[in-house]
Amino acid sequence: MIAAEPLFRAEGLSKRYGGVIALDRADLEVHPGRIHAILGENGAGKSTLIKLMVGVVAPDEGRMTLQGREVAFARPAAATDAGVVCIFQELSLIPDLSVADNIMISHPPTRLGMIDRRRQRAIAEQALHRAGAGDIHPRALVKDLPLSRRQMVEIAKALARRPKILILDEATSALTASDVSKVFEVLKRLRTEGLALLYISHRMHEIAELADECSVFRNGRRISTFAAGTKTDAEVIELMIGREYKHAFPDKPVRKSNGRPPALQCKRLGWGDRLKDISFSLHAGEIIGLGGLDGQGQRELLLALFGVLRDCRGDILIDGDTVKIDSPVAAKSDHIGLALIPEDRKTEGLMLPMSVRDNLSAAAFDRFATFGIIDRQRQSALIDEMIRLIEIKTASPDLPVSALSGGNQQKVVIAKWLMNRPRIILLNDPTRGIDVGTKQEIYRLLRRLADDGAAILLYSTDYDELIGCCDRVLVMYDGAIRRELAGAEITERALISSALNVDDHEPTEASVG
Amino acid sequence: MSDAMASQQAHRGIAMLRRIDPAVAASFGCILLLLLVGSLYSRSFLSPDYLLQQLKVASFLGVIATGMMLVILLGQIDLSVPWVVTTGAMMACAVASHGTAGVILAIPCGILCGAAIGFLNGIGVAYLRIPSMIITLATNAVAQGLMVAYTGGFSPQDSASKAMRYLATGNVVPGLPNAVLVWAIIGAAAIWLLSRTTFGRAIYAIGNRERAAYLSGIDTRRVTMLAFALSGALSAFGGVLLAGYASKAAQSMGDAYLLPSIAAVVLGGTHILGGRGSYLGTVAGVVLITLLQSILSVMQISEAGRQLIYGAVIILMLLIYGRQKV
Amino acid sequence: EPETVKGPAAEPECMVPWAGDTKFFKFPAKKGPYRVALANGYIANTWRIQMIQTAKAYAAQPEVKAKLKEFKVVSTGEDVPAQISAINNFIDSGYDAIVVNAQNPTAFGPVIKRAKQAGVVLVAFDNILATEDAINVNVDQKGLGELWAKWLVKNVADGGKVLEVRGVAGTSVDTDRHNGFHSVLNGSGKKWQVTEVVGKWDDGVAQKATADAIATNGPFDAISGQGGDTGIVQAMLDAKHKMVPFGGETENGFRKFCAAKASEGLKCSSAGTGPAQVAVAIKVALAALEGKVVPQSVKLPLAVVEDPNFKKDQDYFPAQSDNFFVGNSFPTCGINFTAQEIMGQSKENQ
Amino acid sequence: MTEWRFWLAEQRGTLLAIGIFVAMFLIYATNHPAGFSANMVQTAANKATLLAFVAMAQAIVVITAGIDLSVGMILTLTNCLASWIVVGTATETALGVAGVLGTGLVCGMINGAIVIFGRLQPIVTTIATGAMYYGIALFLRPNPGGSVNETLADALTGRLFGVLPTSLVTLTLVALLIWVPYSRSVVGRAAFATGSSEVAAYMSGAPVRAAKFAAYTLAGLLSAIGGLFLTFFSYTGEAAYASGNAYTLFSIAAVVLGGVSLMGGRGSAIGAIFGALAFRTIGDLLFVFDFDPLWQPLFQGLVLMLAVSIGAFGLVRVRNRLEWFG
Ligand SMILES: Nc1ncnc2c1ncn2[C@@H]1O[C@H](COP(=O)(O)OP(=O)(O)OP(=O)(O)O)[C@@H](O)[C@H]1O
Ligand SMILES: Nc1ncnc2c1ncn2[C@@H]1O[C@H](COP(=O)(O)OP(=O)(O)OP(=O)(O)O)[C@@H](O)[C@H]1O
Ligand SMILES: [Mg+2]
Ligand SMILES: [Mg+2]
Repeated sequence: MIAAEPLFRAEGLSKRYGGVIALDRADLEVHPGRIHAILGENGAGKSTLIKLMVGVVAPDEGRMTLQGREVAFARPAAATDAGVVCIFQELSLIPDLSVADNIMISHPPTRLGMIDRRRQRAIAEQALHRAGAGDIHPRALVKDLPLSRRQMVEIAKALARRPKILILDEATSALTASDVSKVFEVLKRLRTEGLALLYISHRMHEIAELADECSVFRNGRRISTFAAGTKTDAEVIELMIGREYKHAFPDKPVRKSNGRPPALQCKRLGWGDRLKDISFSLHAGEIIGLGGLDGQGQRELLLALFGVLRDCRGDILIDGDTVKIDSPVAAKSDHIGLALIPEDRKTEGLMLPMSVRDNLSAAAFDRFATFGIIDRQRQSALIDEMIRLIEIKTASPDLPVSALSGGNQQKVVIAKWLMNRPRIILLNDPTRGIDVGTKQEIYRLLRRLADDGAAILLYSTDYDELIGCCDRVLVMYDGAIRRELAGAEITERALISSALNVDDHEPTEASVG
Repeated sequence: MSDAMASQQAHRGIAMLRRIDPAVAASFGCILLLLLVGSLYSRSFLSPDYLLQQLKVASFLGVIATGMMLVILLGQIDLSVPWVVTTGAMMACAVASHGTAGVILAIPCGILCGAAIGFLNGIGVAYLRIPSMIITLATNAVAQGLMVAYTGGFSPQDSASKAMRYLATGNVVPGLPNAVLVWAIIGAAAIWLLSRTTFGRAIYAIGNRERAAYLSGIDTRRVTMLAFALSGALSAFGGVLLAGYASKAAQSMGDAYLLPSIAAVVLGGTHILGGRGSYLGTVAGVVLITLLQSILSVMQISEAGRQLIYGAVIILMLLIYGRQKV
Repeated sequence: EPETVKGPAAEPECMVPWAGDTKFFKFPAKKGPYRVALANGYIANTWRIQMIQTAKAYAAQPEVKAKLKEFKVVSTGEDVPAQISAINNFIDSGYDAIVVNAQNPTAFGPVIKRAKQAGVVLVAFDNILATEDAINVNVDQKGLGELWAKWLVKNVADGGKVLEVRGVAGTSVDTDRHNGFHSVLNGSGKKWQVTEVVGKWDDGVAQKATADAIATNGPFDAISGQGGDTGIVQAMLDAKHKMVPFGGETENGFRKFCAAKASEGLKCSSAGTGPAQVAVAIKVALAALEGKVVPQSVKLPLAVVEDPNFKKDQDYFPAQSDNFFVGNSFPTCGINFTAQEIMGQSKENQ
Repeated sequence: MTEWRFWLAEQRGTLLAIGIFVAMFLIYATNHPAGFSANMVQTAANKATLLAFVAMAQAIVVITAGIDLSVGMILTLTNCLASWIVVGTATETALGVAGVLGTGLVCGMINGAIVIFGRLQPIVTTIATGAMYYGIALFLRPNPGGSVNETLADALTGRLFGVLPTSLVTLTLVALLIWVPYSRSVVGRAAFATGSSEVAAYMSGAPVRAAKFAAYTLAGLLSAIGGLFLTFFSYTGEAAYASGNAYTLFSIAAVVLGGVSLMGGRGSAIGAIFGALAFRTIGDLLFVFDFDPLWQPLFQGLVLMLAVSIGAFGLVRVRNRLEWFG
């Protein structure tokens, strides 16, 4: 459909990992001045394609051309030099360096062989502004920034490299709506400047807003490429998952009060100045959402409940009894029964090099060990059951989790806690970077768990999720619960306005994609 | 149904394959190679007597390296080995001089002293979050200080008891030195501990990513502390065995065990940053180091040459099989 | 600045000059009591601990104590610069004499210069200083090697296989003893086949090395060990090696074996100079301060006991630790510590 | 205002090291019998400079999340070499110095090459190369001895203008000429990046290999400067195994006291220098306090323990337990 010579072309790219075919003779054309979206289920091979493109891994077969010349980048640095820049799904920022250092890591301005920090800082500031993240201090250490800010730094870093082709592999997955809109403006501007953009995301509405053309991948192959807007969401999703697509969210049952005390209740919970007088109750069978802009204390609230934070004020009641939770060990004990699905699966949820078996066991030793001695049979039985139940795609439970795709890794994190049969489940953005199909499975799973009597507290950066999944939503702002929404009150408009701490009846200026 | 069966079998197959670590296999290969090269120099390197004696000597290092391995699996290191070994030996001998009760309590007391120092290391690492490399260095200095003061101040009794001697040099099973038996038992216990207990799995989990382990509700601090205590206890037990072997305890008897124990663990394929490694590998590493030292020791070359060859051979062996994956 | 004078020394029986051409010093007499320091290096082995115990015991003897205003001991560990700095500090702090067990014989040039300028008496012992500007209380290390070799030559009829267990490589003591040992063997006219292993003067290391040597190169017809000799005999026993003539150091444990196993063929020459030589060094330092004539290089007698003369509770002490170094008496200097004195002295102190 | 806070956060480790050192040195100086004199400062400076060079070497490697257990042996090797070749006329001496520094450089390059291209774990690699370097040192100096150009030696261990210890001046110069440019160069920053997260650094296109190679090479060079200084200080060469090992272990202690993170990515060689000065002062404290000689090692151990535990006090302020895991 586009006549002009493509800027970049890949032909017959394949990549095998042991028995797994990650990419199977895939091809792709990228044109300047266009945004090309790539869609596909978890494990479809999207990230693998990108890694081949920028030389992180070498293809088993196939060839790539850039501006008509054949290329094979040996290292990411070589790709960067040639103008192919990627923001990887796994962030590639260096935690102990400053934001400015990170942005200019590969080509800093130098004077007399030393880095010219003054100029570096100026360039970095400029790049941050271009990425719409002027609020980030260039001297701040990356490790001190929340995840959403880090992703903005990634984007600034990519921009500072003056790319010809910019690849974003789920670069917006941790961003809040307002950040996303800023990033989109930047991307659109880059498009007019003639850049070629490859955009990978699981968020359909982002793609609808942004893309000029879309390619759908399935099982390592490119299934279809079409101009954006020529297919409905449902059609696209069916292409992705290869079967018929049903309604995204399970029905919410009408919950009847049974007069029992709430499974979890907070009374005036506080922590430093990050959490202020949080009070709410969560009943068995209920799913409560936590909303609000990122970084308003949601993460801290979950951590406080899970016993990670010290010196918390206020009370936490489980089944009506005040309890003291001072560690995850206490939190998961039988009489409390908490579970926390953490935010960052790579560093907090998983031991990446260890097997699926070990990861699934880590939180639930008590279920198959007596006096600390593991009953192998019981362990295997439980694990096999859980892998079936959650439908984790792995050749064997003895494979390292690092070999699973992002979505399946996330399933392992959830399954790990389900192994322990928790009664109260705290989830910190569990569907980040997860494809629609898997998301649906997770939604159904959450509802099923709730129906079976679990109490669920779900933080999500995705408003659709809050609307579709939750019985009630607590919107947080600046460490406090700004508003509680229930039932039909949970609308995008209500969520956004309370997140921005403005009155519901005034129009909001935040545009959501 | 049959599908499930087949997949189960496939799982087992993969599990088995994964258990035979190529690094472990290669390190056992290197042992054979070393013996062959040695036999070119003298046939006696292949004699059962010599090999058994090497196993006996290796068992001291083996016991100590077992503790070191636990700690390395955590991603930590224990530099207090030298003086914990000495403390174990000297305290056992000291207690042994106090009548019958002393003789009975000698070995447990020695081990307990080591465990106490290890415990201190563990508290420092786990609860005070001091890097293990430095806190163990400090406790090593303190243990040395205690032993020097003790030797100078209390006219120590440093002869090993009969039991200690028997444990290190006797034969319960004819032909097999007790020390080797002790190592075999400790080794079996270590394998069991590492693979079949929650404690062992927790060690691997912490070594891979402590933060994730903590958030999984593993009491990472207690596990770390216990691992260090165990390391201390095993070092001290190594000291007790050594004292039995030499029939006495002496000040600097632990000096020769620090670097070899680290080298043995790493030669055995355990990752120095923690989380990966098998005990069988450590066994191979210990035997390798012991054999290498022994063969070099009797070859009539200058000490300078010995050191050169020792270093070069370790590097060569690691290059053969110890390379990290990229 | 001492003046170089003619001998003999003030106490000629004790302060025997090293050689015929050894200089004699006469320092300007200072008024007592004196501030004396002992700059030790490594401390964490039995020999050094015993040495420090002896130094303390000697300094506490009434007639010595009367001459001392202060006696300070500092152990600086293995590295030479720390010991050099300690001596510098002692000089700067105005000590009258410094006794040193040097970590390295050649490294102290600059310090010796400074001590000389400051008029501080510097006395080295055990590991001495390669200089003519400081006083050395000298053990004849080469002579020790020679003595052991002579013993083996005498006791093994027509040569054979010898196991030589050496000390710490790279040190002068090890090399001197080794050279002395070999020069005598080579000159003996008998055929010797020497197997060398490194024992590092440590029982454990020596025991292992010996065990290996016996298993691969044994059996041996004679053995010599620079240290760790208890371990060496232990390894022989463990390997059921026949008892053979042995030239070794003065560890109590070794001498116990020598006495017990002599009938089985363990014919020993046990020689060395125990840690008590520190007392001689202090004595020489005090003499120099008092303005008495002292040799620049004092030759210490070797404490030699040879088979069949091992006497209980005189040459060895069954009740004492194996690690205890015997040979603590220098009768010509009036220094005669018994084991009980050295080990017991501190008990009252604690 | 915020700029100032960022600067403070960056320099916290170094400032703490300076604080510890100043406090200790004040205790030492005020109790010194000779008082705060030029002699006393010179003595302390000469002794500490040596360790400071080795600590700088260690710090540069530790920043890349590696470790170099061969620094002490490179020091020993270059000391032995210098005692042969840094003699004679000015030209000969200059060539000798160049030769010694070049040797250190090559040793470091060997370490770097093995770690990078052999993909071996630094800990055991440098244990092995350390043995080899010691072997060579022993070849060079089977006995202590040799000599050095005494004019140069005296100049570099003496005083400038009668007050300023030349060794401190040299140390400052080396820090300014090596560390400052290095830490601000692209490669230096890549070294920090590598230590902080090697994968991220690689993905970001930072020159990871060059950074590691440069770090080990510089470590070799700095150790060689240490070895050279040892020669100037002692006028001789000696292949002393125990002392080489001691320097290696001390360098780790100094680096930690100097606020360099053993996990890599954080710290500075300046901090390590002050860590070394502080560590050396621990030894000096013996001199001014009247301890029974046999209790001195214990005292030293306890002070070291205390010093390394100071960092743990920050733990009280940590209110998010996840921060334990860095
Ligand atoms: N290093 C590896 N070792 C083994 N298998 C791998 C490895 N990396 C990827 N795979 C496999 O390759 C397949 C494709 O993975 P890829 O990461 O490209 O998926 P993706 O489309 O990016 O999925 P997601 O949306 O979850 O990120 C998956 O089945 C995955 O398990
Ligand atoms: N690590 C850093 N990251 C980002 N900006 C930095 C960093 N270090 C310095 N800067 C900024 O770069 C500018 C000039 O740096 P310069 O090299 O002069 O540092 P400096 O002010 O001397 O700092 P220092 O004394 O800490 O080295 C300053 O505006 C400073 O804020
Ligand atoms: Mg992906
Ligand atoms: Mg994904």
